[in-house]
Amino acid sequence: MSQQFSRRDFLKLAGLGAATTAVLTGCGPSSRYVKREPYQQMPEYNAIGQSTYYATTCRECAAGCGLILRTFQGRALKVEGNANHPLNLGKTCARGQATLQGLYNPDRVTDPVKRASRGSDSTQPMDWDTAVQTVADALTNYKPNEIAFLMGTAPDHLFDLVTDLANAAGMNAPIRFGALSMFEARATLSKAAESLFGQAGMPSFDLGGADVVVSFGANFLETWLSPVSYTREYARMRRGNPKQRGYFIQFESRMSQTASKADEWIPLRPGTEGLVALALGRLVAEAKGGSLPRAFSGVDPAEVAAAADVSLETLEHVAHMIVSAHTPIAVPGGSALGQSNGQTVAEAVLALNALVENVGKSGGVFLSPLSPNQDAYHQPASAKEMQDFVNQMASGKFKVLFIHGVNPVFELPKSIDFKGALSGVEQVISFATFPDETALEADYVFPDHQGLESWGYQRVVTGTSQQVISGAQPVVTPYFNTRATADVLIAAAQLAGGKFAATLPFKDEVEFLNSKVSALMGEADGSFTAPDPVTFMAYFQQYGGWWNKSDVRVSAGNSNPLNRNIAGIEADFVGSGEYFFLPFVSPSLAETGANKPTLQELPDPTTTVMWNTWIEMNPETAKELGIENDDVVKVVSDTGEVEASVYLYPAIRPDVIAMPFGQGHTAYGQFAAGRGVNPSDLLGAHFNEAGDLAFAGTKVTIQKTGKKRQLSRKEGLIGVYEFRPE
Amino acid sequence: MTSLAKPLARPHAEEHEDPREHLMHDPLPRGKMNEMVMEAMHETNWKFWVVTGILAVLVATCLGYAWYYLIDKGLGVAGVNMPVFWGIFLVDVVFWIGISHAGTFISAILRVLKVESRRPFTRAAELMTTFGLVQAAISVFMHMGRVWLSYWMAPIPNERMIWPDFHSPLMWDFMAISTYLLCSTMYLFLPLIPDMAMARDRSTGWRKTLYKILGLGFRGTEGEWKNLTTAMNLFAFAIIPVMFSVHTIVSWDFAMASRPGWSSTVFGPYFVIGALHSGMAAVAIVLFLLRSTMKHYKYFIRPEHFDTIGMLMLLVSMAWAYFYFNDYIVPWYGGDVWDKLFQEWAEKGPLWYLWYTMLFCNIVVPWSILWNKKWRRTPWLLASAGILINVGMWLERYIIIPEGLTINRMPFTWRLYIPGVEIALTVGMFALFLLLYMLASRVIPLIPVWEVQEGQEAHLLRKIGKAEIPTLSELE
Amino acid sequence: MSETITFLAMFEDFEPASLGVEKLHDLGLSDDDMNVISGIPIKGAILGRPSAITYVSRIAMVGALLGMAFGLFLIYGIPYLYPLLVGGQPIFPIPQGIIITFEMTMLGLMGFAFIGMFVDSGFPSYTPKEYTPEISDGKIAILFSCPESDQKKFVDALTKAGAESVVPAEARHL
Amino acid sequence: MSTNLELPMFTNNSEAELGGRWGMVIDKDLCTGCQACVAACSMENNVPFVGEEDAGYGRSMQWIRIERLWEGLDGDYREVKMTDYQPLMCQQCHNAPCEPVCPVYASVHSMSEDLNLQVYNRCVGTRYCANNCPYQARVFNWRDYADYRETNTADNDPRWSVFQNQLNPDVTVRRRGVMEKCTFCIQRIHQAENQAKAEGREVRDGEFTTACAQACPANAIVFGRIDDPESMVSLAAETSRGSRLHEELRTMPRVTYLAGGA
Amino acid sequence: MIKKFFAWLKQPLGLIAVGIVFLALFSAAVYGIYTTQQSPEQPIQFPHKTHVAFGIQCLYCHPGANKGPAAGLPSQTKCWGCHNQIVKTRDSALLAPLKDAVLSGQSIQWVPVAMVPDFVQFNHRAHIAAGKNCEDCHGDLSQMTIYENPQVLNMGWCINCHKQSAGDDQALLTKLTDCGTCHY
Repeated sequence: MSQQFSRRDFLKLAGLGAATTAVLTGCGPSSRYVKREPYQQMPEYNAIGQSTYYATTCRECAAGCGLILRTFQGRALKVEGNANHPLNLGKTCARGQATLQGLYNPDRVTDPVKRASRGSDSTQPMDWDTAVQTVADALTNYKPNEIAFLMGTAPDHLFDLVTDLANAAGMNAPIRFGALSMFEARATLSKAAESLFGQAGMPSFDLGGADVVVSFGANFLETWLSPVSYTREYARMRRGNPKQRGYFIQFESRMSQTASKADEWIPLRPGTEGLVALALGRLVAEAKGGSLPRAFSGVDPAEVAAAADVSLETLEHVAHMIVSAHTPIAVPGGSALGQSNGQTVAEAVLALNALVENVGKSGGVFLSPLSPNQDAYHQPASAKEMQDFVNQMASGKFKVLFIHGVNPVFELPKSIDFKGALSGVEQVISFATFPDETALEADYVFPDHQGLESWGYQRVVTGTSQQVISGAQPVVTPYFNTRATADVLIAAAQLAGGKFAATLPFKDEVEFLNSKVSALMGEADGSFTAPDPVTFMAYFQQYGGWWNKSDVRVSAGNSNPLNRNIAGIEADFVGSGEYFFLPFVSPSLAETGANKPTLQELPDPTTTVMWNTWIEMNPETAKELGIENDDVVKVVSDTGEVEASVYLYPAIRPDVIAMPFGQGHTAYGQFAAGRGVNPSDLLGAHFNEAGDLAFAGTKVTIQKTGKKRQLSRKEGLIGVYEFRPE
Repeated sequence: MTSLAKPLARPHAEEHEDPREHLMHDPLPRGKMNEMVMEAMHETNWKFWVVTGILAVLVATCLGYAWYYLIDKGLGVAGVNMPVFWGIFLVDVVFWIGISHAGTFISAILRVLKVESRRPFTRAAELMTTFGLVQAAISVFMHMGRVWLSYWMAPIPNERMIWPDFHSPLMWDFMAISTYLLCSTMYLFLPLIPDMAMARDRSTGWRKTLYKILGLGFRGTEGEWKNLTTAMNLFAFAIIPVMFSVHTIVSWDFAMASRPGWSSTVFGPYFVIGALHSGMAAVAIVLFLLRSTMKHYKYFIRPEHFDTIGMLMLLVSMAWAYFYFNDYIVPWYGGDVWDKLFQEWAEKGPLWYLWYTMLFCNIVVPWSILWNKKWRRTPWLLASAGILINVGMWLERYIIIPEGLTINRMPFTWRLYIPGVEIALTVGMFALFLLLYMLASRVIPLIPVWEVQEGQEAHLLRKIGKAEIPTLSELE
Repeated sequence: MSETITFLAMFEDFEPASLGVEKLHDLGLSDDDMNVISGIPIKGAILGRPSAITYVSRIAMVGALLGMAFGLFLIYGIPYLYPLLVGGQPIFPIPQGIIITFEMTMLGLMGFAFIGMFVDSGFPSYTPKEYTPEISDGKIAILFSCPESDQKKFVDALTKAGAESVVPAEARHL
Repeated sequence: MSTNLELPMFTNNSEAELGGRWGMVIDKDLCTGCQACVAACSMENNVPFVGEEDAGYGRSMQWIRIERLWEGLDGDYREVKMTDYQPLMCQQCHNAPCEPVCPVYASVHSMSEDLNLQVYNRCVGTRYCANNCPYQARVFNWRDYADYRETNTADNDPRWSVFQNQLNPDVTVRRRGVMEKCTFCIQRIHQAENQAKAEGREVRDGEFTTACAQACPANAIVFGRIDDPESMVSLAAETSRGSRLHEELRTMPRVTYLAGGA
Repeated sequence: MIKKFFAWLKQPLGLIAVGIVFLALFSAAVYGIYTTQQSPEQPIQFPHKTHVAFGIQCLYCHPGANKGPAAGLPSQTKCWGCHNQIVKTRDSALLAPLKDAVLSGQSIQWVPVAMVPDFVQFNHRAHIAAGKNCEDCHGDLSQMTIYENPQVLNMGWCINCHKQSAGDDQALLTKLTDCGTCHY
C-alpha cells in the first residue's frame, strides 16, 4: 500500500472536506498538499479513473452469497451482489454490505504476534518465518491425535485442506462450529430430515412456490441459514404470482422481524410448538378425511390449545387454511427447535409437510443438494459435541489447538466453559483477523487475511436447489502484514515433512485451489466449461464460482414419516425463574457484526435500538414490576446473570423475556468491547435430543436495579408509543 | 433663569394633583438639566464597576468561549437534533427582535403621535433597539452550521456568479434585519448630535475629543436644526413600517414553512404584537433600572411615564391575547389532525407547565396589575410585571419553535429537545445586552435633554402682549 | 465700505430674542445676514423669521428611488443573471419582490435622509466656528455682522431689546 | 443569453403532471425491514456513523430511515400489529418545499434531471430546508463525523484513518455544518448518462440502479425512468396499491409506496 | 511622555517614519499572498514546450482524457521509452530524477497543478466530446515550460464558458448551468 498521498489522502490531511478545500483553493493552489503518482508499471485492467470489479464470496455468515466488489486504484469501495450467483441473484444483506468495514478497520490484528501470557493484551510481533516454524514444530512435536482443529461453520477450502491433512496424518478431524449454527439448530434439522428423507442433510424450504406458509419460530427473514435467498423466496411468495398473494402464519412467542411480516402472528407458550404442530396435523388429517396417521393420533387439539395458550378456533382456522391451500408448507426453526424436545418438534413439522404431500415438489420441502466434491452431508458440531470437545480439552487430550474463523469463548454458553478448558491445552494457536476473546486466550495469533483479501471457495449448504461452489479471490492487496492460513499450513507442512508434506505437495494456496477446482472440470452441465485447468480457474474467478445449471431436488427417501408415533410432549425448562427466557440472534449484528460500526448503528428492525443490548418485556409485566423504559434490570438464571436496559415491547407474551445475541464482547475491537451484554451467559448446558443447545429452554427471574441507562433508539418514543396520533 | 411664565393649568387635572408633578410642567433651567445629565453620566461608583466586571466575565465565557466551542466542534454540542433543527437560537432571535421593537415603538410611533410623556426615555428605548438587534444578529449567525461562509448570503457580486436566493424568507430576514439595524442606529444617532454638542461643551480630556468627533461640529443654527428635525421626522415616519415589516418577516420564517402548528396566516400581526408586548415590558424594566441607579434620573423619569408605559402594556397584552386566541381557536376547531396534535402536545405533553406559565405570565399578570392606576405608577411593580411578561413571551416562542418542531407529519421521528450549549449562549447574550447598556450609559447621556427642554418650553404660557397664549412651537 | 464685524448677541428667552430680531430688521439687516443659534429647535415664526429651507427630504426621495431600483434588481436581476429553479416557485418571484423592494426602498429613504442631513448641514466640519458654550445651556444667540462704523448703534439697540450681552464673535474651535 | 419565459420553470404551472425522469417504487408488502438498503446507501455515499450517544439523540446520518408504527397498542397483546416497514428517503419532490427556503441556493431543483439537489459546498447550515421537509428526509452533519479521527478518538489516533480507504471518490465527503440527503445516487445517474451519451443512446431502463434498489434482497425497491411508460418502475406504479406520502401538500414526490396486505 | 511622542509624530520626520513602517507591512502582506499563488516545486522541470514541438499529442501522455474523468499521467516506462535512447538522459542533471526513478523502481512524485476542489466532479470526457480541446482550458502548451494554470480554475470561469458554449440551446443551457452537473 504505497504511502504516497493520493487524492483521497488529500482529504485525510485537509480534514475531509468541502469547506477546507474551498478555503484552500481560495487562498492558493491546493495542489501544494497533493501529490499524484503514476504507476511504475501500469497494473493490468487499471485504467485511470475507471473502477475495476472483482467477484468473490461473502464471509460474514455461512450462507456463501456471491459478491462483486468495486475497486478503484487499489481500494475496495463498494459491495454489490453477483447477479449470476444462484444463491443471492445479485442481492446482498446489510452484513454483506458492511463487510468492507471488516477489511478497513483500525482494530485488526496487523502482524503475527506472540502473546506474553494467555489473557494479557501485551503481545510482541513476530515475523512470518518464525510463525510458520512454530506451526511446523506444533505439527511435529506432538503425536497426531493430540492436535485438534476448530473452525468456522462455513465448509470452505481451508476445511477441505485441514480435512485432507488430518486424514493423511491421523490427526483429529476438524470440527466446525458457530453461534449461528447453534441458534439455527442445524443438527436437529439434519436429524429430523433423516426421519423424512431417510438420509441426513440440510432441508430446504421452497417458500416462493408455496401459497400458505405456516412457520414455527423460523426467523428466515433475519439470520436463518441463508437470509438473502429466503427473503427473495418470501418476496416471490407474496408477489411472485400476481393473482395469488401468499399467506403467512407465524407461531412464535415473540413478534420477531419475521413474525412482524406475517399476516397472522400467533403467540404461543414457549415449548408447546411440537404439540401445536401435531394438533394441526390431526385437524388437517381429519379435515382431509382418510385414515388418521399414527404420528398425529396421540394428541388432542383441545388440550393442546389449553397447553399452548392458543384458542382452539385459531388452530382450526390455521388447519382450514392449510387444507384449502394448493401448496402449503410448514417450516420448523429458531426458538421452536431450541427446546429440550427440539427434534420432536422438527419431526412433527416435517411430518405435517409429508401429510400435505409437498415433499420434493415446488413449494415444498426438499433436501439441499450436496456439492460435487462432497460425499455426505457434514454437519457442523452441535453444542453437545462441542461440550465433549471441551471436556477432552480440559482432560488434556489435546496438546495443540488451532482455531480459525470462530470465537467459542464468546459464542459458547459460559456453562460449557471453553476458556477454562483451554488451560488443558499446551499450545493454542489462533488465526483470527480480529483480536477477539478467543485470540486473547491464545498463545500465538497468526492473523489470516480478511475475507476480501483471500483466495478460496465455499460450498453453499442450503438456500438454492442447485449445487453451488462459490469462489473467492482477493479484491485488494492485503492491507496489513497478514498471511493466508492455507499458505501458513502448506508451508508448515513442507517444513514438517513426512506425511504432512506428502498430502500437501503444493507451492501455495492457489496451487491447492487449482487442484480442487479443476477436479470440477469433469462435472456434467456446469455453469461454464473450459478446455484446460488454467482457463477453468480464470472462469471460476471471473464468474465468482461454479454451479450446475440443473435443479437437483433430492426428495423422499423410503422412510414413511407418517406412521412413526411422535411423542407429543411439552418441553421441560431449566431454571427456577418465572419468566421464559428467549435469546434471539440480533438481525443486524449476528455473531461477528459487533466490530463494524455501520452494523452497530443499524437500527434493529423491530425495536430500532442501536449500539447496545436491550431486554424486551411486555408493558403489562413491566407495569406489575414497576419498570419503565430504559430501566436497567438484572436477569438472573441458574448459571449466571446479566444487566441491560428494558425496552417495553408491546408484541411479546407477558411471561416471556427476550434478549438479542450479538453484543457483550470483552475484546474484539473498540466498537464491540464493553458494549452490551451476552445472553449466552445465562444459558445452561441444556440440550435437545439431537444435541443442539436448548437455548430457549431457560426460565429466569427479573430483579430491578434502580439504575437507568438510556437506550439509543432510531424511533422517537413520543410519536410511536406515548403521544401517538390515533 | 427664572421663567416669566406660569405653567399651563391642565383643564381636567384633579384638584389634589400638583401640576408640578408632571415633568413637562416642572421645568428646570437647561443648564441645570445639562449638568444633572452630565453628572449622572460621570458619577460611577464601585458597584457599577463590579457589575460590569461580572457581566464582562459572563460575556467572555458564556458567549465568547461557548461560541468558539460551538464553531470549532460543530452544532453537535448544542442540543438541536432531528426533527428539532432550530432550538433556543431561534427563540433568542425572535425574543431579541421583539425587545428591539419597543425602542422603535417608543421613539417613532409615540413621537409621531406626539405623546408628550415619551420625551425623556426615547433614547433609552432606541438604545435598546440597537443592542437588541445586535443580539438578534449574533444569535442568527450562531445557529448557522458554517458561519464562516455566511457572507454568501450578502447580495454582492462574486466570482462564482451565484447570488443569494430571494425566494427564501431567511433572505428577507437578512435584508430586513440589516435595514432595521442600520436605520435604528442612524435614528439613535440623529437626536444624539445636539446632546453630543452639549456634552462637548461641558467635558474635557478624552471625552471632549470623543464628543467633538460625534458632535460633528453641531452648533444649533437654524439650518442645522431644520435639517435635523426634518430628518428625524422622516425617520420617525419611515421606521414604523420597517419595524412592522421586520417582525412580520421574522414570523414568516415560521409561517412560510408548511409545518403543522407553524403555517398559519395570523403569525404576522401575532408576532408583531408579541414583539411589542415583550418590548414594552422590557422598556418598563429598563426605565425602572435607570430610575433607581442613575443619579438625578428621578427627576426625569417619573411615575407618569410608568403610567403611560403601563397603559400601553395592558393594551398590548390584550391585543396579544386576542391574537393568541385567534391562532389557537382556528386550528383547534377545524384544523387538520397535525395542528390539533401540536396543540395537544403543547398543552398535555410533557412540557405542559411551559404552556400554562406562558398564559399566566402573558395574560394574568398584566391584566391583574395594570388596570389599577396606583399600581401602574409604582416602578418596581411595573418592572416585575415586565420581567414576568418577558419570561412569558420567551416561553411562548419556546413553545412555537422547539415544541412546534417536535410535532411533524412523520410520528416516527418525534423527539424531545434538550438544550445543550445554547443555554450558556443565551445567558451570555443577556449579559452582553446589559454590559453594552451599562457601558453606553457612561458614554452617552441617556436622556435627550434638548427634547425634554423643547417639550417643557412648549408647555409654558407666554405673555405676548396682553394675551397669555401657549407658544406650542411643537404642537401645531 | 469699511470692513464688517460679526457680533454675537445672547438672549435669555424668546421675547427678547424676537425683539432683538425686530431691532436688527429696523437697522436694515435682512434675514439672510443674521443667524439664530439656539439650544432647542425654534420655529422661524416665533422670531419672525422665514423657516430655513432644507434639502433633506429631496435627497431622501432620491435615496428611496435608488433603494427601489436595488430591490428590483435583487428580485428580477439576479434570477435573470443565473436562473436557478426552486421548489416549483416562478423564477421571478412577484410577492417576494414586493417585500424586498419595500425593504430596500425604506433603507434607501432613511439612508439618504441621514446622508442628506450630513451633506446639507455640512457635517462633519471641525473648523473653528462662532459659538459660545452657553448656547447649549438654553440661551438663544443671534449672529449678525454689521459695518464697523455703526457697531455702537447696533449694540445699544440690542442691549435695549434685552440682550444679555452683545460681544464681537471670534471663531473658536468648538 | 435569452431566457425563454414559456418553460415550466417560469410559469409555475404546478398542475404539470408528475413528469420527472427518475422515480422509485417501494413495495411495503415485500419490505422486511432488514436495513440492507440503509447499509448499502451508507457504503455508497460515504455516510459516516455517529456513535451511540448521538445516534440515540436523533443525529444518526443514515439517508434512509425504515419507519414502523404500531396498531392496537391499547388492546390485548395478541391483537398488536406492526404497520408495514416503510423505507423513507428523500422523495425528490417536483415542488420541493425545501428548495425555496434555502437562502443560498444550496437546495435547488435540477431541471435536467428533475431531482432535488443538495449542493454540499454551497450549504451554510441554516437547516430551514430540513424544517420545511414534510417527510423529515434530511440529515445534518452536526459534527465532523466523516473525519473519524477527529470525532471518535481523543488523541487523533492515525490508525483510525484506515476507514477513509473505503470512501467513494465519486461522492463529496461532507464536513460539519452541511445538510445532506438521498440524491437517488446521482453519481450513478451521471455515470450511466455519460456512458449512454458516449455510445450515442438513451439510458436503458434497468441499465443501472441505485445502491438501495441493488441491495434489497426482497426487490421491494424498484428504480427507473418514470417518464418511460414501459419501464419497470412505471409498470409497478400502475397498481391500485400505489400511493404517495402527503400528496395533499402538492409536493408531487417521486417515490410511490405500494401498500401491503391483500 | 505619550504626548511628546504624538507631538513628534506630527512633525514631518515622524510622518516619514510612519510611512516607512506602513510600506514595510504592506509589502510583506503582498509577498505573503504572492507565495500562496505559486504552484510548488515539480520533481522534474518537465518542459511541455519541447515535447509539443516534437509533435507529441496530448493524449499520448495523458490517455485518460477522452475515456474518463481523469486525464491520467504517463507511466515512467512511457517516458523511458524515448529517453533511454537519448544521450542527454545519461548526463544532464535535469533528467537525473527520471533516470534514478526508473532504475530504482520508485515512482516520480508529480504535483498536479490544474486542480479543482474535491466537491467538483470534473469530467474530461464530456468536455472533449463537446469539442473543446486541451488549449481552451490549459492554455497554449507550446509556449509553456513547467505547466501553470493560465487562469484560476474557479466557478465563474467555468460557468461563463458553459453559458457561451450552450448558446441558445435551452436544454443544453439548463444542463450546463445545473448545479447537479458538477456538484454531487
